[in-house]
Amino acid sequence: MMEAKTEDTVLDVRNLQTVFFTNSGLFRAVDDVSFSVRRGETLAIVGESGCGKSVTALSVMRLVPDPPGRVVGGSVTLEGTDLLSLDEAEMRDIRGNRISMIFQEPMTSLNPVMRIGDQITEVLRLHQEMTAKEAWAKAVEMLRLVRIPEPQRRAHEYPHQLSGGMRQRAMIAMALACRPALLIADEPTTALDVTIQAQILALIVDLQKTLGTGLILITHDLGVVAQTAQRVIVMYAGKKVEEATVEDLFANPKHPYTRGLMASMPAVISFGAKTDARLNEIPGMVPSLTNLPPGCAFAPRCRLAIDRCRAEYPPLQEVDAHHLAACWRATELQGAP
Amino acid sequence: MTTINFDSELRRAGAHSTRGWRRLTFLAQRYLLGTVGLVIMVLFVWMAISADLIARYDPLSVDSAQRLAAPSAAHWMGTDSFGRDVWSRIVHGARISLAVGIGATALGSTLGVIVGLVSGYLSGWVDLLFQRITDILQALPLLVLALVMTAALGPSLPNVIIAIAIPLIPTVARVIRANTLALRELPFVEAAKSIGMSETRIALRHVLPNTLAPLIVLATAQLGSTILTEASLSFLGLGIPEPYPSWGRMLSESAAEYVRTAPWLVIFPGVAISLAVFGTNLFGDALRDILDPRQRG
Amino acid sequence: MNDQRPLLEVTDLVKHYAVRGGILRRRVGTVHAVDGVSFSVGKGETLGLVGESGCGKSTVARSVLRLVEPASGAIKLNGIDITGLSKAEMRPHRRSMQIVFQDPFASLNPRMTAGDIVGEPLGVHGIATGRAQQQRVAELFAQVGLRPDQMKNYPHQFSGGQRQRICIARALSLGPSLIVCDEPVSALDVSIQAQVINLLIDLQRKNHFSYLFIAHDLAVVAHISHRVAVMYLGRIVEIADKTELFANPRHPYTQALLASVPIADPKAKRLAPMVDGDVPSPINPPSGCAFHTRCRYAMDRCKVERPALVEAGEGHQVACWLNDGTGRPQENP
Amino acid sequence: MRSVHALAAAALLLLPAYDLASAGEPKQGGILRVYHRDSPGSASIHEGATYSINIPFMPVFNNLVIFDQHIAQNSQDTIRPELAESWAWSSDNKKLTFKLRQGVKWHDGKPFTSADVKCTFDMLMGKSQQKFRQNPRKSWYDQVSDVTVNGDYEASFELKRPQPALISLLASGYTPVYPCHVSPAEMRTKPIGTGPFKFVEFKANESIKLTKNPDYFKKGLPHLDGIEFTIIPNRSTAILGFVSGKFDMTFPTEVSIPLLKEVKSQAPNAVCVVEPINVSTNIIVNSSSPPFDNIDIRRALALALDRKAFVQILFEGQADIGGTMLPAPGGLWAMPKEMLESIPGYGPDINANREEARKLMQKAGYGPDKRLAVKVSTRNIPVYRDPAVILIDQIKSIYIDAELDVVDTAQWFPKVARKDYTLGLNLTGNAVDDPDQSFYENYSCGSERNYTNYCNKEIEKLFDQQSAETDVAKRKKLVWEIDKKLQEDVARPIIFHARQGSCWQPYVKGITIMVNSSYNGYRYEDVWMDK
Amino acid sequence: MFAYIVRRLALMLVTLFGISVIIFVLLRVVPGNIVDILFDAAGFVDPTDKANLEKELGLNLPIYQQYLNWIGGLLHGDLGYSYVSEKPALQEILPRIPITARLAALALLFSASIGIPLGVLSAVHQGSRLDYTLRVVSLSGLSLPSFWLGLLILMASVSMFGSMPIYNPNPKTWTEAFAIYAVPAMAVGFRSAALTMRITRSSMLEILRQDYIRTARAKGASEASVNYRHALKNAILPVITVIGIEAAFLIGGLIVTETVFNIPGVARFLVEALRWRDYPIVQNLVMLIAVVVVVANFTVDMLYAAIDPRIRYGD
Repeated sequence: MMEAKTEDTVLDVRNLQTVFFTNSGLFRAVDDVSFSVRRGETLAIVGESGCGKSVTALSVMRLVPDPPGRVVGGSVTLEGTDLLSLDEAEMRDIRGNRISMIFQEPMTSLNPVMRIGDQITEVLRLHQEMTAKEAWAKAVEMLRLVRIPEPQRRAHEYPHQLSGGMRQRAMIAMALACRPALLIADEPTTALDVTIQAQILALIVDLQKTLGTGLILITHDLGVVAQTAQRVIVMYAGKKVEEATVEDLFANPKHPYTRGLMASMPAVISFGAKTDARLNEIPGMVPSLTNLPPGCAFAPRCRLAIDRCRAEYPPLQEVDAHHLAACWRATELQGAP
Repeated sequence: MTTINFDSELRRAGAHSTRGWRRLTFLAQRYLLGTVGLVIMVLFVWMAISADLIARYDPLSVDSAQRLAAPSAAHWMGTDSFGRDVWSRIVHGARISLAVGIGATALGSTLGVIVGLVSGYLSGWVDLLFQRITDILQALPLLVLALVMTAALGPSLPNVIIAIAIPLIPTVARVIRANTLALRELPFVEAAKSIGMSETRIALRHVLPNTLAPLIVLATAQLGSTILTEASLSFLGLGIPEPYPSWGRMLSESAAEYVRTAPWLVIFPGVAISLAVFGTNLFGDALRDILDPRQRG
Repeated sequence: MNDQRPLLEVTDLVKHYAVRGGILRRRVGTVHAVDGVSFSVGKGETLGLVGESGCGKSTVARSVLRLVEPASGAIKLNGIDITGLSKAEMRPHRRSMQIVFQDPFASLNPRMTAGDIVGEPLGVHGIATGRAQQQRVAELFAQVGLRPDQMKNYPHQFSGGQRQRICIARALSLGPSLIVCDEPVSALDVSIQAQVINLLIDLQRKNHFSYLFIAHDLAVVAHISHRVAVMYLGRIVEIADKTELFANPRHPYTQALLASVPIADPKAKRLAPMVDGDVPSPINPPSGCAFHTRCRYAMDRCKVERPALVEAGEGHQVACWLNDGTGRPQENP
Repeated sequence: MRSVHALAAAALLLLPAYDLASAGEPKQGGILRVYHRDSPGSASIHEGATYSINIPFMPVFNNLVIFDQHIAQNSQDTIRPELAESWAWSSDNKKLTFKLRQGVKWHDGKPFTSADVKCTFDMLMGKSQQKFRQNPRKSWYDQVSDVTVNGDYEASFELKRPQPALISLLASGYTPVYPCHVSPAEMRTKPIGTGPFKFVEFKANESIKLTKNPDYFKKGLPHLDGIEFTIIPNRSTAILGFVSGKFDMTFPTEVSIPLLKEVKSQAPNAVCVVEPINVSTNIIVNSSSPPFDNIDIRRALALALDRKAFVQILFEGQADIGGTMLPAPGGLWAMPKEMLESIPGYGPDINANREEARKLMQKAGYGPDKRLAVKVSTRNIPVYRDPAVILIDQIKSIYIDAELDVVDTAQWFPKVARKDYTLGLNLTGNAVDDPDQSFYENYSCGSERNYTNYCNKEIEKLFDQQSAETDVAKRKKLVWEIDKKLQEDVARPIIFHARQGSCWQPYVKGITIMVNSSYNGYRYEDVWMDK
Repeated sequence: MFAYIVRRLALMLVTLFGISVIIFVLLRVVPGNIVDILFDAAGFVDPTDKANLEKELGLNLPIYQQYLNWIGGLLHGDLGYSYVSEKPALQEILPRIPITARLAALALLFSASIGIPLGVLSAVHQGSRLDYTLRVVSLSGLSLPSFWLGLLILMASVSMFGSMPIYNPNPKTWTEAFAIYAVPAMAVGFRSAALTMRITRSSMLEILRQDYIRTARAKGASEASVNYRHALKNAILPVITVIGIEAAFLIGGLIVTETVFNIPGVARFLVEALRWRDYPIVQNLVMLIAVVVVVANFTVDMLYAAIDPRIRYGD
């Protein structure tokens, strides 16, 4: 949001710029992205693959692989501390402690040769003065908290002995063990079946409420956004193109891309929908980040594009109260798509 | 935040050179060691091909007046106890080493591909049988098997090639088999099946070409080890017989007598072996980096 | 829906995989991948097959194409049982059925050009070679929305959506009457997904072939299908006309599945999961109704007796003991 | 020669004669450490034909008679009694009688008697129940009809015809007396002798250990506590070991000229000698099939040889050129230089010789444009291979393109026996510098070692004539004539007679390297170490 | 697990049986036999003596009979008699095993203790100058013929210390024991160390790209903890395979090394026996080597199971 930081602000990201140096050229993965997250709030970052949403999260964590990636501009302020100015040791004290992250692939994100209990214990002992025994007890406690049945036994098991849903629960337990101020969940349910997805999302939202953690939820699924987030950022080709409360966004999307995304999603409950009706597709492809057009990156796919769109990048403007969009024609767009 | 020179970073990443000559020079810089290896390999191949031009003397010609001459303008690497020019022998030795290296690798790889492809593709008892055979061949160290085989076949160039090639089969077969098994499950192979393509054609058209990259990587790695094995066999007196100037033989026996009085007889053939193998290894390493995406850094 | 004889009839399809172990690698367990599945697909119809991972939907797809050999059951294509046919006998029937896979990256041989990939079936079946083949491939490219000049490109030069178009062109090349789509859009981005779905719909309208459309995404299945079958642990638990199924799901699993789909509407917040726990292992599936371990309505009978798929309304079949085997009418969420 | 040759010098010989270098009171004790060039196939001297067996095992045994261990040139005059106290020829020169020493005990404590002598020679003649696995020198006793005993301490050899050379054969290191009560198989693994040292152990490829025999019949001997042979096949490793002081002595007559240089530079104090080993390097020519059935081509081959070049390359000049018999000064039977140089191919003008050879080749239909392609077969051992390489290079000059055909040891003799070769490069060792041995073995019709199947009845007669000749001067004349004829027939062109070096540390005393045999001088009973 | 082990053991027996047949047949194909070689010393072959000798050694029997005799004996622990030394083959082979085993163990120890840490170092500093240097060194380790390296070491040893290690079964001092065993072990172990290093490096690089490494970093684990606690334990698996295979393949390297350093071990014995066509020794040595290889592979698989909880063989 554009307004000044409040007491409640956990994370404030300003003009973040992350680039990748690749052999096919400069890759502006995150280009001038700003947002903030308040205590207990859920911010969803939504977009298609390659739009820079995951890199944004990794930039906040300062885990962008270098080479080829590098954060080249902006600031990331967590609870008043500028993370980008910390040295590596100081940053380590923050990671897993004040910010935690869970990833898309619960299958590969846990160390296969360490027991679940040990992996949770590790984070506790890294950040809190605890004996091994206390940490273990706490780990079991966390497993119980994420509703893993028989936590005592499960703590002694290895990741491969757990189902995908259970592993993601274990990841959550690990991420929340130190009661972080901010949790970043990067596509936490994409790899899971729909019934399990519902369980995990419910768990995350539930725990977030209980613990008052700020949450950044990164997803490509607008359904997930609608069900979990309070505020939403839509990203396209490394840039933030729209930001609004979830209600505003779904009721009144202001960016053609957001509208296109919503329109192209098939809906489950299409009672009256004509069988084999065509979807409203967005034509063309997601552009390569190395060869962005000079103006709005979405212009080549946009039905509403005018000459100005192709020539000049539209700035983010507040088109409604607390509703930002980067489109020359945002004000012309009204209502649900 | 420190300032970042985008241009130099990009140049390091190779962004300015995507095709043509610039791409080539970029790759040469990026895989500097591999390029060095390639240059060494090319040099040795060139040496082998144009040995008759490069060699300044007949490698077999004996000269009693020029025995054990130290390296000089006339004899760059000195002469051996027969007065034969070491440089000429090393140049001609490249032929032997490369003939054995390439011959054995090619033979072993071909047989290994056949075994691996058939084994991976047919499964069932053929696979079981082939797997047992590769088990058996793999249960003996390369040199041991090659030793027994050369002893059985007798020392000669073709026999040495065969003796070194046979122990290579299982490694290649394993890689190809594993690849084939993995490829068999891939949708494009299933798609080929679903259009009613025959199994043989699928194996040759869809499976085989996709095993080429790991095969090339493996073959380059094996090239070095076959050269070394030939040298070891010759050193033990079981490799290529005299008077062919095999590097391993040059090092063994008679040369060993001159370890101190004529060290060039020990140093140059050893350097030749090491350099040739080093070159293939460097090149193979870079090739693996390029062709095997799992290893990409 | 068609009243004609169905194009594809699958009856009691069973596919088990042996789990081997012990000293002599004897069978120590069985993966009940597909455990008695029956359905039919009419001409020009799209049957959606939906279920969570491991429910056996892909095995059904592969069995229909005889990419895996079913253990038992019959697969009739245009009334001819193809299960017992030899490879040679099977060949002419292959022209009638084609498949599009999930992974657009692994579906194309990376060492062949797009044109060769699409043209290959024509060559194999001796339909067209040389220039004629080129010509035909160019037409197919145009049909799926690719430029003919892209024929000489290699798969890695295409984006995911374009690759899937190549796959579709390949499937189209033989003029099939049935195309099995195994999760064709689940690897694609939302905006691209819509393009591919639209393409599939357009092609069907033009060519009148049938789809067996397999997906885990209810929304996609709901959109493209005429009828939908829901699978759970190797069995179909419910099958019905699309509108009927979504309006009036009878099986608790179908209900749970529907309830779990996040709706892109913030006003419809409903994150209460309908089912707990994970899908059990298909190696030793639960006795009776396989869903009883997660079903909130499970009764004693469910644990011991397997409910059969019975008619519970017009064209609506369900396998549940509730309400005398007709399942439970959906309660309002 | 005297008809009766008697020598009774037992008491005298109890005091060993030393050369000047080893003068001084011998010190007792110490283990002599020697490296061995390879692992001998067995420990049984009678079953071997290589000094790899003689050197480590000669100290275990005694002969009836032995060449004086401190006179470098073996001849009939240097033969000394050992287990025999004396010997005598009968007047018709057809019976040789030995009086045996009494009180000699085998290492296992059993007494030595004439039965042991009879057993040994009966076995060598293939007459006894027990057989050697192999009996390479059976032909030495072709003229012996019987060995008889007279009581426990007298044994006689009955001959078919006079053969004065027999006593030389009996004095070779190859002719120890074996115990009757020990089987040949045991002798191969755990030899029992009467000699100055007892066998301790033989670990193949590792070591051979001998220890002092305290009950040796020569009182006060041996001086050494034992001898230890460490087997090191790699010559440079072995030499490095010697120069770094790990060994007291090299393997005798095994140090090549280049390695000798290294020893001199690394261990300047070491005592080194280079002596002929009475091994000739020669070409076996298959004259039974083309192209070498043509005497012209054979002659051309002989004329093409540049023997000096061989000697220069392989021995830095330190080897001898001659005919069949070992050249002087080491050898006793070599023909004079002028006579040698009159043989085709031995002349000093190599170019002229080769010119003549080319003419002969052209006569046979070959020339620069029609070259003769042949194979030179030889064994896969450097001493065989190296001269073959030079040979191939040399005959290029007479339009012969030869390719080396390296034959595995196991296949060499079967191949040669099959006549499956054109040219072969071969080594012929002579245990005793005596014409009987070399002529009969290598040139007589039907001899197993006559690989070329050279058979000339006229020469055969001369063989017998010289063999029975008791007058040394007359015998020499005959021998020269035979030798020259053999060379002119290109029966088996001799290229050179090798020399090899032996080195020992300066504190090792009492070693004498023989100059006309490398098989006879290793009793080592009076070797001692001055430290 | 038990079933798996039993199955593996059965397959091992099949492999060993196959080797026994192959080696037996190969040796019979070899032209010329021990008898020819024994006669070689005599300078000629006497056909009757040869026949007698072949009979004595049992070489006149049909091949299958010879094979059955050998295998029958083997199963009773009777390895037959060496043709050359006429001693029981067991008695010839047994004392040489510890020598080679000691060398191999030292070489492995050397290669693991050098190769693994350097491999980790190289991977962690990927792309750095250190990485480059280590890669070049390790590649040269794979390129130098071990016999040449041995020769160079001996040359250097003599010119520097005026002495060189000569094998002595009972080394008197620690330095002598070191010279006798450690120097050749290093000469042969250089290659294995290089190989271990390379495998460790590439394995580490691959593991460092895994998601759980990112997880570990996201937890705030230090680089050391990430590299050693998280990555190395996963990366070590392929390294174990390589060391396992290398343990067996060291025998190949030891053949030349034992020759150069004149060590009377099993490996050199094989070459000598082969030269002598001493079938009982060659056969049994090859079987011994095969057993070592097969057991090494088996051990590696068991170690895998011990280290990687995902692997539970069998059911």
